[in-house]
Amino acid sequence: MIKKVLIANRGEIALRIIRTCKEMGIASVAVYSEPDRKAPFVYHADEAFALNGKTSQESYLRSEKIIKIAKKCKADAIHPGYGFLAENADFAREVSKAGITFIGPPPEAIELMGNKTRARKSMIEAGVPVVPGTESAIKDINDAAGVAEKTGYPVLVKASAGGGGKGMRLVSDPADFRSAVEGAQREAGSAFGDSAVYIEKYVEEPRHIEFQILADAEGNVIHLGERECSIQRRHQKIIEESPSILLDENLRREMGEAAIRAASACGYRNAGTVEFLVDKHRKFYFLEMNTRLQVEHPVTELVTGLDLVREQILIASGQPMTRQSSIEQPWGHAFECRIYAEDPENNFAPSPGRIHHISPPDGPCIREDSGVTDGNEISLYYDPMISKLIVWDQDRMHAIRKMVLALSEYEIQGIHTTIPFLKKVFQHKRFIRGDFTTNFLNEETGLFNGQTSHEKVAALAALLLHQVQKSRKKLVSPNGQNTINWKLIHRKNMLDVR
Amino acid sequence: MIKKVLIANRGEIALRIIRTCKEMGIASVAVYSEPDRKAPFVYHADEAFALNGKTSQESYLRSEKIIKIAKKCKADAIHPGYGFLAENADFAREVSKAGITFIGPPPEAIELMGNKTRARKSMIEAGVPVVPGTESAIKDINDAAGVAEKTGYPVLVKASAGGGGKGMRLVSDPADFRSAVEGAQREAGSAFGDSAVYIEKYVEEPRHIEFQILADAEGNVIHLGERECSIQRRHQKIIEESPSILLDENLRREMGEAAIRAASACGYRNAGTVEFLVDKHRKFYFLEMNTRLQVEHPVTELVTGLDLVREQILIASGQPMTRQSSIEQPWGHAFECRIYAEDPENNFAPSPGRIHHISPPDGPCIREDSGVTDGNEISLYYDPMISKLIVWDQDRMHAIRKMVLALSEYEIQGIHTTIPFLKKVFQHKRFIRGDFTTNFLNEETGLFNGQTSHEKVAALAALLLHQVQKSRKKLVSPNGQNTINWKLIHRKNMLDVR
Amino acid sequence: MKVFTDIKDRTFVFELIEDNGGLKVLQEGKVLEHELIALGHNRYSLVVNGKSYYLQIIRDNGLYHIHVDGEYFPIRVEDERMRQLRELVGAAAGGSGTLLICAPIPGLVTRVNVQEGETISKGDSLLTLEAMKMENEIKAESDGQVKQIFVEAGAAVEKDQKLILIE
Amino acid sequence: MKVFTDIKDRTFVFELIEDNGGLKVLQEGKVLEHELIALGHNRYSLVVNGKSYYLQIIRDNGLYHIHVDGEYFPIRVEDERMRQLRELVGAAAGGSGTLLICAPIPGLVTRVNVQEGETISKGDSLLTLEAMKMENEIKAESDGQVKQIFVEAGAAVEKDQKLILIE
Repeated sequence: MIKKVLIANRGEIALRIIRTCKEMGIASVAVYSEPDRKAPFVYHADEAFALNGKTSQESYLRSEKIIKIAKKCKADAIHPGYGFLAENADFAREVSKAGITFIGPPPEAIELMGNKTRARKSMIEAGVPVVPGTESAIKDINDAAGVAEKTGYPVLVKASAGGGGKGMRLVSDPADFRSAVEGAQREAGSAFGDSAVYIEKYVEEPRHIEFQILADAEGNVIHLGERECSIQRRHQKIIEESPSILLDENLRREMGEAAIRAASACGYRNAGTVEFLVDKHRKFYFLEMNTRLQVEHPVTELVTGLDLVREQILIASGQPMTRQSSIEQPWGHAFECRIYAEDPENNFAPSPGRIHHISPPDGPCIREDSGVTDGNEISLYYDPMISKLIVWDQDRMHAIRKMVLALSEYEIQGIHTTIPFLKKVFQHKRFIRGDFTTNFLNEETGLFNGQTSHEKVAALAALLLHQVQKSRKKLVSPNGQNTINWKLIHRKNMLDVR
Repeated sequence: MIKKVLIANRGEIALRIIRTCKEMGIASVAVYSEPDRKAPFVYHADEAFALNGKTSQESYLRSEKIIKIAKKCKADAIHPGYGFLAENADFAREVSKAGITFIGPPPEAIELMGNKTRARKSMIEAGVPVVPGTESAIKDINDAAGVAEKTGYPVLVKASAGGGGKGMRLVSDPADFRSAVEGAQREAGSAFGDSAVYIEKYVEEPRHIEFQILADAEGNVIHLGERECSIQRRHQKIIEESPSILLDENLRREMGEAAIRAASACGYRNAGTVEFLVDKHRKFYFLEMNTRLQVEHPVTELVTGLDLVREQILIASGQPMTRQSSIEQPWGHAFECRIYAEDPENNFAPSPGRIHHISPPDGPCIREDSGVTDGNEISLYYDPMISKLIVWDQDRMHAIRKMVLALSEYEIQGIHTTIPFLKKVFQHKRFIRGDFTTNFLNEETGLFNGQTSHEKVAALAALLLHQVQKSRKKLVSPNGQNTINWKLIHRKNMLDVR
Repeated sequence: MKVFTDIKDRTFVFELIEDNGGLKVLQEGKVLEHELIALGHNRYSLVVNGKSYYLQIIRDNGLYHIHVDGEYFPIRVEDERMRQLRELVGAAAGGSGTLLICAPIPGLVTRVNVQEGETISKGDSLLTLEAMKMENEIKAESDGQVKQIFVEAGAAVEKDQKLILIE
Repeated sequence: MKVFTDIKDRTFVFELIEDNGGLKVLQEGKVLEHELIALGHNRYSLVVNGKSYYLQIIRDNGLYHIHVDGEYFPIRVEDERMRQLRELVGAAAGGSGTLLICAPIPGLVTRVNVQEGETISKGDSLLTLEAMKMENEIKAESDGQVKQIFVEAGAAVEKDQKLILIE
């Protein structure tokens, strides 16, 4: 069994992993950059070693430094978290070479899934549906028309060298196909100096639905149900849930089996995620496989009762997984919100700064996975995600109401966060109905502003505080707290302000 | 459906109820005493009205004042929480008379269960086992010997007028019965001037196990499994769990059915709890019924997925309960710790004062039901319980480890709390094995003190801080936080303290 | 005395009346019975005609930044005289014609997309700032000409540092 | 310099050596590499030879009250001279013979169980204080005689208020 784990990561996920290590009686080792010295993951770990440097390049991406520390402190395993070195096959190899267990999949699986073309080929061989289309540039327009026919309309004609929508055509009617290809080729040629185009099925009203996989050393592969992550901003997931409102038992079984085939095809071991797009016809297509723990793993934990980090450590230790069969029926419903240090009123500009006061909501079925606390500095060096708010309830409707309440109670002072924005999403009629695609936030730009019933009371509060401050007759009570100068303010009942 | 609920209570339970009201779209009304003006339950409620007065007698026990406020603000229901007026049949009656829904059982059920003798009689009629014995004083010693025989040895001979153990005899062997009764009568006579004694079965190695009941307006009664509450100090529960390690499926079914009979016998409606003692032979005996929500209801919520306050409101509104059948298999395992403002190092003396800083643990499957926040004053006027820490995990062993971690991370500054004591209980071998009775804390007085591995590091920290403070050369960093005067302290790596 | 509170483009007007040493607040002719209590850490409990609210209020840059129930409002408070004064000054300054663009966030200047003397249109990208692994475009808020550029690509800038002067 | 740290009845001894402007700490001859960082709100991060600890430390009444991992330690820190001084004073004061009993907590005096002049034995209940719905007995810590009683039943007392003088 693993005895000491070095966590090659920072923030909430480092703290998350440390907590499971502590519960399992495993020593935890933090490594930290200079700006992170005061972060909770450093002082909650059993041991802590400086990487020095401020940027990721100088610290969390320095594999050789990290492995050196692991050897020095005699860690027998390294957990990479997500991001940084988590999907770096070379790092996984170096770790193993140093005689240390890498808590993750074999490097070969990381490599295979890291290569789009190889992954696509391997999925087709394993019978996992991929988005249909040509894999290479079109040479003959008649062949292309045949491919389009087989793929099924609507299709996308895309510039091979392309990007940003240039040289792209959406074709719904086969009669338009020829002129569309020619137009796309012309546009691609002038934009990129390369007129090659290829064809891909257009996924209509796509939803992002992914399956959590666990695979042990003996080749057992199970899935733990799905997560829906269609609510995205700039292709970044911001809200995730499990189960998905779109899936019924049949589709869940079918997709789950495909996910298991995908994992088996690459010789997977440990926890991983197979991502799919699902279109409006409920057809699903393999998107990619993430060969690590996901940010959104907590929603799966809440509806399965499993601790995925615990399972990762058990698997890496060669121990049996807690359960040997896939999940058929999730327990209730869970949501996760990612809370970013960004200003939603200002086009989501980063909002670094010192957190003067943070007080997450408490109460029934609310979970907060946070990496920060009072006095911490949100620096410019890393990802702006500061915590994840997760709720559970008996069904989707109740879980939505719970999230609205939890967001309402969440207090963070000193920086802007996406909390007000997230609350608007959870109160949106289409979101509540489950009627959305990955384009939801582009379609519903009205979310970014709009008025509420609380404006008037906020205005009154500002007015009252303004009058008190103007009078400059602040009372300081014996206990050192400011109390309002009541002489100035009309009150109905005198209160003993203690 | 109920539209506005006045909560006739304070602290964590008031906040707990407010949260469920908010989730259900029901307006919540707080009433508060003077010392509670700054408490979270006041400012998280939708409306708040002062009761004035400081003591419970002047505030939370003033039923007429509370009903008057409820009428004034047009509340259509009152939730009494636990304690204060929760088991006051007259209050329940006055509320109904005012045309307001009382979120609790009918007054008749409160009255019946509030009277030990009537309750016992009614339980015997309903076929619910009670602790066997004579109900009245012994007149004839031969009759008494017959009763003792029927009851089964060991028996307790107890002074009718007694208390404090005087005039009490434990008899294990029938041969000793006569002399024991005579001895007890003599002692009772001289101690209380009344030599009457009665006989009760001695419950060997008793454990406190209770069943949560829900009953709707149509007479459906279900149980939600058990809670074990054997860990008590001065007859006060301090740790509760669900399920109990003692029960198997058969005993759970048997006791659950008895609990349902008990509730049906008194025409129960809404949420209630039937308490039993279980002896070392796994025989169970009715103790009493609590006709209200219990402090420890969260453990049941976590292993059933139900929100009991939501169920209470649904039932009081005449709506169907979320589930119509009893729980057969709990989901995982849950523990609750009651955190008191008491000093365990000083015989659990109350520790009132200002909470300078409070930071409950976060992370997976940890729930905190708290009534306080930074800056709140723990006053002398009310119960010293300031919050409840609840954890869930897949089984008892993992839940214990999780609670140890959660207690370790819980920060409260400014007052003493029972956290260090609770942590010792959760690390105790007998507790971990589940080998305990209601006498556990009396038997294990060693828990109250004892040394740990952290002493040395605490000593070092005190030393270092002392040297810094002695030098009086504190640096104040530009951001206003104190940093240690590093010149004084030998350091290996220079850090950019930000 | 009339007092104006502006939340972005909306305004709420209150009337304040000295009343027996206290202060009566009216809105649209109705008295607002109120009690504001400081809870420390910039937290306040406000009860208005029995309704209870919990707010976090920070004053910064002449604005009250208020968080209530997970919503956020930046609010300016002005009495009648202040407002008139500001409108006069604003009108006078309106035609002055130079606009100083400062860094809205700290970050790294990755690209400067204009040159001194260049004519620009509203919406043009002036400069790209990188922070937290994200690129942020600083765009022109109106047509004009670039008068001066204070930074170059690669420079680290603080919040509110001068970037570009537009004429 | 030797420094003594007392946790109740246990003592840890450290040796401090001035070292190049810094301070070297030794215990039982071994150097403790350490770094103590203040996190605000009385919270500290301490790293000793790579081991990481998180502590809350409040200084009150000459003691350092330390919370670490849910455990609590009241600690007294003294250097050699201070310790000798205190032991001398303590020995001198030891025989003086009066003991002032103060309220360990604020509360309401519900009963005074002794009278002035009464002879008492160790463990006798002197007075009952009610707080938070609980009765708390104040007991005699040694044999003696009640010299003076400063409160009566029904009185509300503050923490550390004088209750009874024992001779």
